[in-house]
Amino acid sequence: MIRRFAVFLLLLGLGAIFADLLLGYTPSEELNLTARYYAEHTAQDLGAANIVTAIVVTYRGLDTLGEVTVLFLTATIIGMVLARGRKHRALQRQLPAAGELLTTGSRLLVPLILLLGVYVFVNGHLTPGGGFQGGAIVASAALLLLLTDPLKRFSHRLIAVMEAVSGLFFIGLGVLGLVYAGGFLDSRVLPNGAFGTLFSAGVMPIIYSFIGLKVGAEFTSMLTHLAETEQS
Amino acid sequence: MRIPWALLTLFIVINYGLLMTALVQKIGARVGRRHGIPIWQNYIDMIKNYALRTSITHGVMFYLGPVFRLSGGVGLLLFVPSIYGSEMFANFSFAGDLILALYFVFFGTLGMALGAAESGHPYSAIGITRGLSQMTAAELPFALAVFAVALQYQTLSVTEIVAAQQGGVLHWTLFTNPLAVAAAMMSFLGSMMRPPFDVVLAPQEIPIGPPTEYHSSFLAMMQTNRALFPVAKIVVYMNLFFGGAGSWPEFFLKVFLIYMVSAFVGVVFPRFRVEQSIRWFLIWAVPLGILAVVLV
Amino acid sequence: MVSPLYIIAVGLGAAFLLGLLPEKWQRAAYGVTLLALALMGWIAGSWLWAFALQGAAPVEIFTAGTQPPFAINFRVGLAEASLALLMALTGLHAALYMRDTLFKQGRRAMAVLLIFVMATCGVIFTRDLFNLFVFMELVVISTGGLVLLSADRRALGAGLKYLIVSQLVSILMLVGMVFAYHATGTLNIDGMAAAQADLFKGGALAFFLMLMAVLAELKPFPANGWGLDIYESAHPAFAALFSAATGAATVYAADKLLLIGGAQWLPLASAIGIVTFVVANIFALVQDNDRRLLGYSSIAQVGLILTVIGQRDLLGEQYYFVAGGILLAHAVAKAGLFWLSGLVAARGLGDWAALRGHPVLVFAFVTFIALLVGLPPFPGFYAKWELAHALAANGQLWLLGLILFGALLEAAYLFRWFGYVLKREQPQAGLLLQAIKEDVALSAVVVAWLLAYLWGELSGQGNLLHAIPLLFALLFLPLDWLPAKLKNGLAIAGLVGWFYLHYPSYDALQLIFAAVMLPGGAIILLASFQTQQRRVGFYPAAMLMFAGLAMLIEAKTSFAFFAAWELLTVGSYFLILRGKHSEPHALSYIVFSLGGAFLMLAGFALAAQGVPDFKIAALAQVAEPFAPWVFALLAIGFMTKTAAVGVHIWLPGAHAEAETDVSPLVSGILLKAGLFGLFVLLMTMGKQQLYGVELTHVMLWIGAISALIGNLLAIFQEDAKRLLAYSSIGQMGYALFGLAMMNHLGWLMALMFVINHYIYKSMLFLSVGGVAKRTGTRDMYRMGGLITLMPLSFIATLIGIIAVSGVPPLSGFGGRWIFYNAIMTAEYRLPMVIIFLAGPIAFLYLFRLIHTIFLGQLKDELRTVKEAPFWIVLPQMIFVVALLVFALIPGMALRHVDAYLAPFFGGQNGLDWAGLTITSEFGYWSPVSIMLIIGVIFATLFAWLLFVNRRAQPVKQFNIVFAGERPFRPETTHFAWNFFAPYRKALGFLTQPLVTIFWETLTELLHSAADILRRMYTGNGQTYAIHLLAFVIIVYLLWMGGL
Amino acid sequence: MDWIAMATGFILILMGLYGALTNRNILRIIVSFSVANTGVNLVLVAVGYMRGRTAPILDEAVPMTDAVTRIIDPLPQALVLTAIVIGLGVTALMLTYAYKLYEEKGTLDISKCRDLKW
Repeated sequence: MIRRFAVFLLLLGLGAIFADLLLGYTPSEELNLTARYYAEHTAQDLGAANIVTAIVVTYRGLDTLGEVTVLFLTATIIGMVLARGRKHRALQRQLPAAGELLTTGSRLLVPLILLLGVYVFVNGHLTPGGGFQGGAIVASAALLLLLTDPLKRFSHRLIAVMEAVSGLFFIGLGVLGLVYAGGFLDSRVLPNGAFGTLFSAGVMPIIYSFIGLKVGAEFTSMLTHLAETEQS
Repeated sequence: MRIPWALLTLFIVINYGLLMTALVQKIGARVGRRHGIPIWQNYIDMIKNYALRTSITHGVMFYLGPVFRLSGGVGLLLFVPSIYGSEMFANFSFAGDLILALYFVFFGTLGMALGAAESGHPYSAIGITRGLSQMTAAELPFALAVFAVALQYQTLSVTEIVAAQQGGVLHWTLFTNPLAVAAAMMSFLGSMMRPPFDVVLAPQEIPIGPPTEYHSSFLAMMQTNRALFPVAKIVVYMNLFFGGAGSWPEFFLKVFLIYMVSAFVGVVFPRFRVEQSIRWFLIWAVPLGILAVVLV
Repeated sequence: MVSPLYIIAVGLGAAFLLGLLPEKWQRAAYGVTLLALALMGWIAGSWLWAFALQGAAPVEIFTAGTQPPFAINFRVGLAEASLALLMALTGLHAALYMRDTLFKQGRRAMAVLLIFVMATCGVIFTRDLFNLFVFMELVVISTGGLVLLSADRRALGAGLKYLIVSQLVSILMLVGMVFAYHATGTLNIDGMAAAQADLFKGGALAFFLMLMAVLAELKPFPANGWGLDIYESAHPAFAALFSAATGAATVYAADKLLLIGGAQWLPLASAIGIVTFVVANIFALVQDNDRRLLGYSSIAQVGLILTVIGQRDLLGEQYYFVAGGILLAHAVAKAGLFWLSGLVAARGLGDWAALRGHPVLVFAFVTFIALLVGLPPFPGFYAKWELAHALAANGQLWLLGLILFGALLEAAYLFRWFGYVLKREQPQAGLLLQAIKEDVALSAVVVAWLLAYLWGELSGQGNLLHAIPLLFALLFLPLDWLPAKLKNGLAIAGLVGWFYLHYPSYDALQLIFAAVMLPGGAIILLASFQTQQRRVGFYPAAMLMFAGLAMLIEAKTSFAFFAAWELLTVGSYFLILRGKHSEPHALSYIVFSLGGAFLMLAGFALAAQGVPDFKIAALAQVAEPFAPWVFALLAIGFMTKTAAVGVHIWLPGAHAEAETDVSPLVSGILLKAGLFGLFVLLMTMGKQQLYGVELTHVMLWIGAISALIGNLLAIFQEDAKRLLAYSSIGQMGYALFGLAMMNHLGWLMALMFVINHYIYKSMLFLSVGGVAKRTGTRDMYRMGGLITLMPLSFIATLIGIIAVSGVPPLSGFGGRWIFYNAIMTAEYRLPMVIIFLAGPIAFLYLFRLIHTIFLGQLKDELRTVKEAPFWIVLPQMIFVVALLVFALIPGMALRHVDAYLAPFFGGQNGLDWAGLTITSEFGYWSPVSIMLIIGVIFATLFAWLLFVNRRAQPVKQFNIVFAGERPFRPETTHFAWNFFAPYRKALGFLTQPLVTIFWETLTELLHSAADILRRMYTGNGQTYAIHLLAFVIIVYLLWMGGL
Repeated sequence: MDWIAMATGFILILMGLYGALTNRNILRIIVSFSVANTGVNLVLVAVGYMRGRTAPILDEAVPMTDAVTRIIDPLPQALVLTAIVIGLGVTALMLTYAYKLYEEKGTLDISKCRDLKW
């Protein structure tokens, strides 16, 4: 009780800070320095239609690298922790069979989902969406499969290789930028190409695709590892 | 050249001491309605003891104890001028000033204590602890008084202090600085081994304290000292507070009178235990001394 | 040169690559990991080389081929490069240290480790706020993973608590950041710093939230429970990483953030830092788990660095020197200690006693502790010095005081721990030795000494590691395998040689002290020849002390003086600690001494007022209002060393429990260092009034009371060495008194005491030590009657006590005589009363000393005792001769000093040394004739006695008049126990241990307060999160309310 | 009307934190934190939002030339993307911890895992 009250008081204080921020906030009328730069230069410098993607992949590519690393790290740790001391006992309880509908539905949907995912991250530099979104969609396919058969096993090896390879390519492309273009993760290793077409914006689509693959792989490995806790 | 004179002084003082102590004994006895000892008793004792041919020793320090003791007495006597203004009886006062005399008092005490201690007799040790404990408190007012006097006359040389007191009784420290003298006389009582401060030798309680184990010529030597030392000490007092002595008769008179002070007190008061005497000195004598020092 | 970006790239690439390797290829994976870490280290190192030695300018690294603030950029300069190197190296060592664990956990664990190191480097390099956030999150998550490597299952809980807190942190961070972005239109740190104005128009709160988020990662009080749990439960190697790497990186992040905030936010950082520093140290006092203790200490250190960051403006170009010094010292020491903790099997502090078997490990432990506490010659020492001066010069006295207080606490518990290591009984558990782990730990030692040298070079003060005496002392470390006798010879040669080479350059005063300290020390060291075997650890300690003394005498600047002071303090501490039961006493010694030293530091800093190398002589020019305070601080510092009453309680135990030949060293010689300091102080600063109080008058009283209390307590001791120790307090009281009289003869008397006390106290300690060695006890009442069995020791003691008591004809009288002449011209008379009382009391304990040991009744069990060993007796005999010579011709030593002192008093009332008689304006004194006369009288009477009782025959022990009985039990007749009972009745009330009670209560209060307060760390993750929230809100109310 | 999104975000944060600091069950705590994170993300995008403008994607509707006047601030959107992923990572990690703790102690009550303290 005392704890709740204390928490309440403290949050009241935090709320006061937030309220202060809220009241002090005035929406800016036009773009500030940074945003203006992006708006003006993205297109001709990087040739990406989706400015956000340009920022994510190139301008703030380092963040994205870190972000991908976060996923990789989490997946690794989860793998490490859950792999440790796992007892491979047979399952005690009998899982209820997944319904007919779910099974068939998943068979039908999984390919489509995968297709959608790939489309989303390949076109990340043109349309809304990108590597993370696409990767998430891809992973959702895996999730669907797990829902239908909780005991389904994915090849850890395959996943591991996939995340490793795509990660290495990401870094490799970044270093290429350092060597052949303006700096680490500079997308202008390849020519910008025709604005708005699929093969444009330098290596941006490629990087984003690898991100997509990697994210998909990470999510899948997390899902499977967490799913495998079911059986122990 | 000084040495013969010094020896003469020594001779005079020892004989005077022997007679005077005996006389005071006798007076004390008479006060107590007793007949008392013959005046020459001390001589008899001494000769007898020196003549004793059987004697035992407990070791080196035991042997040296009396020597220390007597050297202390003799030294004290010879380091202060006995007769003011006479070159002959200035003794060895050139060697050091008042401070030398003050600290040389302890020479005998310490040596005696060491000797007595080696005898291994518990009474000796007990007597010594009592003696030393009482001394620390008794010496304090005296030291203060000396400091006061030294400040008063701005010198530490005994001769100069005496010189400063010449020209009439009223120039004596006794009158120019009564507080100091009062403090000093109190401490004088404490150092004369007479009641109420004689618990160190304390007949009945512990048979004769530190000297318990001493006998024959050892004892004789200490008796010599007992005759010599009080006089030597009184000489210091006389020089510091009572204008010194210009001639032997004056010397004899003053010494006798000063000695009588302790004798009077002695016959009147009962004996203090050590802690009592310590408190007594700290409470009554020391404040006087402090006043003397501050007011000078 | 390779772009620093490759540090990131290599780390990540290797981590991803590990994914490709098959599970089985553990070795290959491990190899890749080590290779990657080494590569990162090499890149960082090459840049460091470039910046440090080739003076390259800091480089900006752009990404995405776009200028900041539109793309993320790195900056690498000296600081970044060195920190990155630190990260990579600790990472590498961690990998080596954790080899077995990593093999068990597989490549995943290695990948996490790599990413951790990479992320910390990223935190250091990046100049983009959001990027900073990303890297910090990476550090958080990888921490979450590495915590689980611990064998300790409780780590799980710790990790969860950490994650919960970090969630809160990231929320604060993000909200703050986006608003800051909105206010400034940029995420670039330098951009924001430039746009400070509009940041604080709209976004002061935003910045506040970000700052809180970053500071929270620094584990400020009270929001740091989670950190402690991690320290306690994590794998030691990771704890090392967490303390060294994470700590350093986050500190640097905070530094960047404060760059945005600018000057007005610095005080906040200082405030939070100092509170954390002090509180964490207080809490650490009551820790008994080693790793948690180290955790508290880490938190404290980081708090200290935060405080320094807050003072960057007033540190100016010293900023990186100071902050870096503290930071690196902390990192290396903590890493080393955590690595050591991996070698110790059990977790209690006492269990570290297992190290005792391995001198090298003990040395490592000492190095780390010295590094942490900031003792010379380590970087922390230089940093502390500069920091104190900067603070004092700018009036930040409260801050300075708090820092010193905290540092003292830290020193206290660290040295207590060291005491356990050397003194507690070896536990069953013992050590888990493993070559690789040892090597890792020892490599930290090497780095520590390298840093020591480096900082010495960088400091403007001259490198302590170039000081010959110190090097000579350190030389004994590698030589410690030699037999003791050989080392002893070398040591003596060193002392005498150094004195011989240097005495021409000394003035009279220095000469006296140097003669007492160096050749004097050599004489005492003769006694050490009787020790057998190797005596490991004795000589480095002893020579460290002598090195300090030698440097102290020659010190010209306040820095040199202070450095020497700390050296001799530490050396003597190690010496004292060697005694069998000296653990608690050595502790109180070091705590008091360091406390005093810190006061001195404050005093010097206050005096210098920012002047670079402040000459000791310049103390004379210190002006109001500082002068009296400087005087007071320094005086108290020195009086702590001379054990003046009030700060004396360390002395008896320390001197009594020390080894036989150490007691004279620390008593006869070490105490003089304090007197030397007081001399220097009084000569330069003279009299000072504080609030109208004459400070020298106060010292006069302190000296008098010390003399009284010291002597009084001495007479009631049953333990011979304690008796002597207390008498030292009294003697130093006299000396202090003489100095404080501020007149010519007073100072002369003080010098007389320097010489006398050295001679007779060393002599007495040696002879008593010899007796104790033979009889196997220090209780005097167990001895008795030893005069015939140990005649030489007896003679030494006899001469000694006659000298101490000041009875003519020996040299003690000279001291008294000068004293009386001195007080004739003293301004104050009342203190004399106390001195007069103290004087005769000395007789009591002196007589007791000689009586109860050598006289009285011999005990049955001691009848076969032999004379003390030759090497212990020899120096005593030398001292006897010295004493007699000095008694005869004191002028030999004193007249020069007399002349030297004259100018300080306009040549007034000096002494006249013409001929054999020494004359003052009040009296005269002729040592030779006194000696002669007394000699003659004594001899004559002795001859007479010999003549009159030729036939005196010695008798057996019990042949005494004892109520007609012959006692056969010496115990019953040896009157020794409670010797001065009547005196206790009369004046016992003066011996109430008020001071002891005071200090004990103080420490007790600190401990119980810590024990109660630390219970706020309930171990509940939620509570910790609430602490964090509370921390934010409280700071908000206090700071933003005030802003 | 723009501030509604932001206010909602803040409220979500406070709600989330309240839940996280008062619930004892670790799973609930995790869920509460993800609520708070959502709130944070909402605040992030809300700051980027500008009335009457459109998404920062250049196409027929938004020609390069007048992009400056037509699109909203793209940066916060990029940030939010990262923030989401990081939040997800931490959440996953905490779930793992929860699982192991449950395996270890057989309870999910956070006040039960207090074997490290003081």
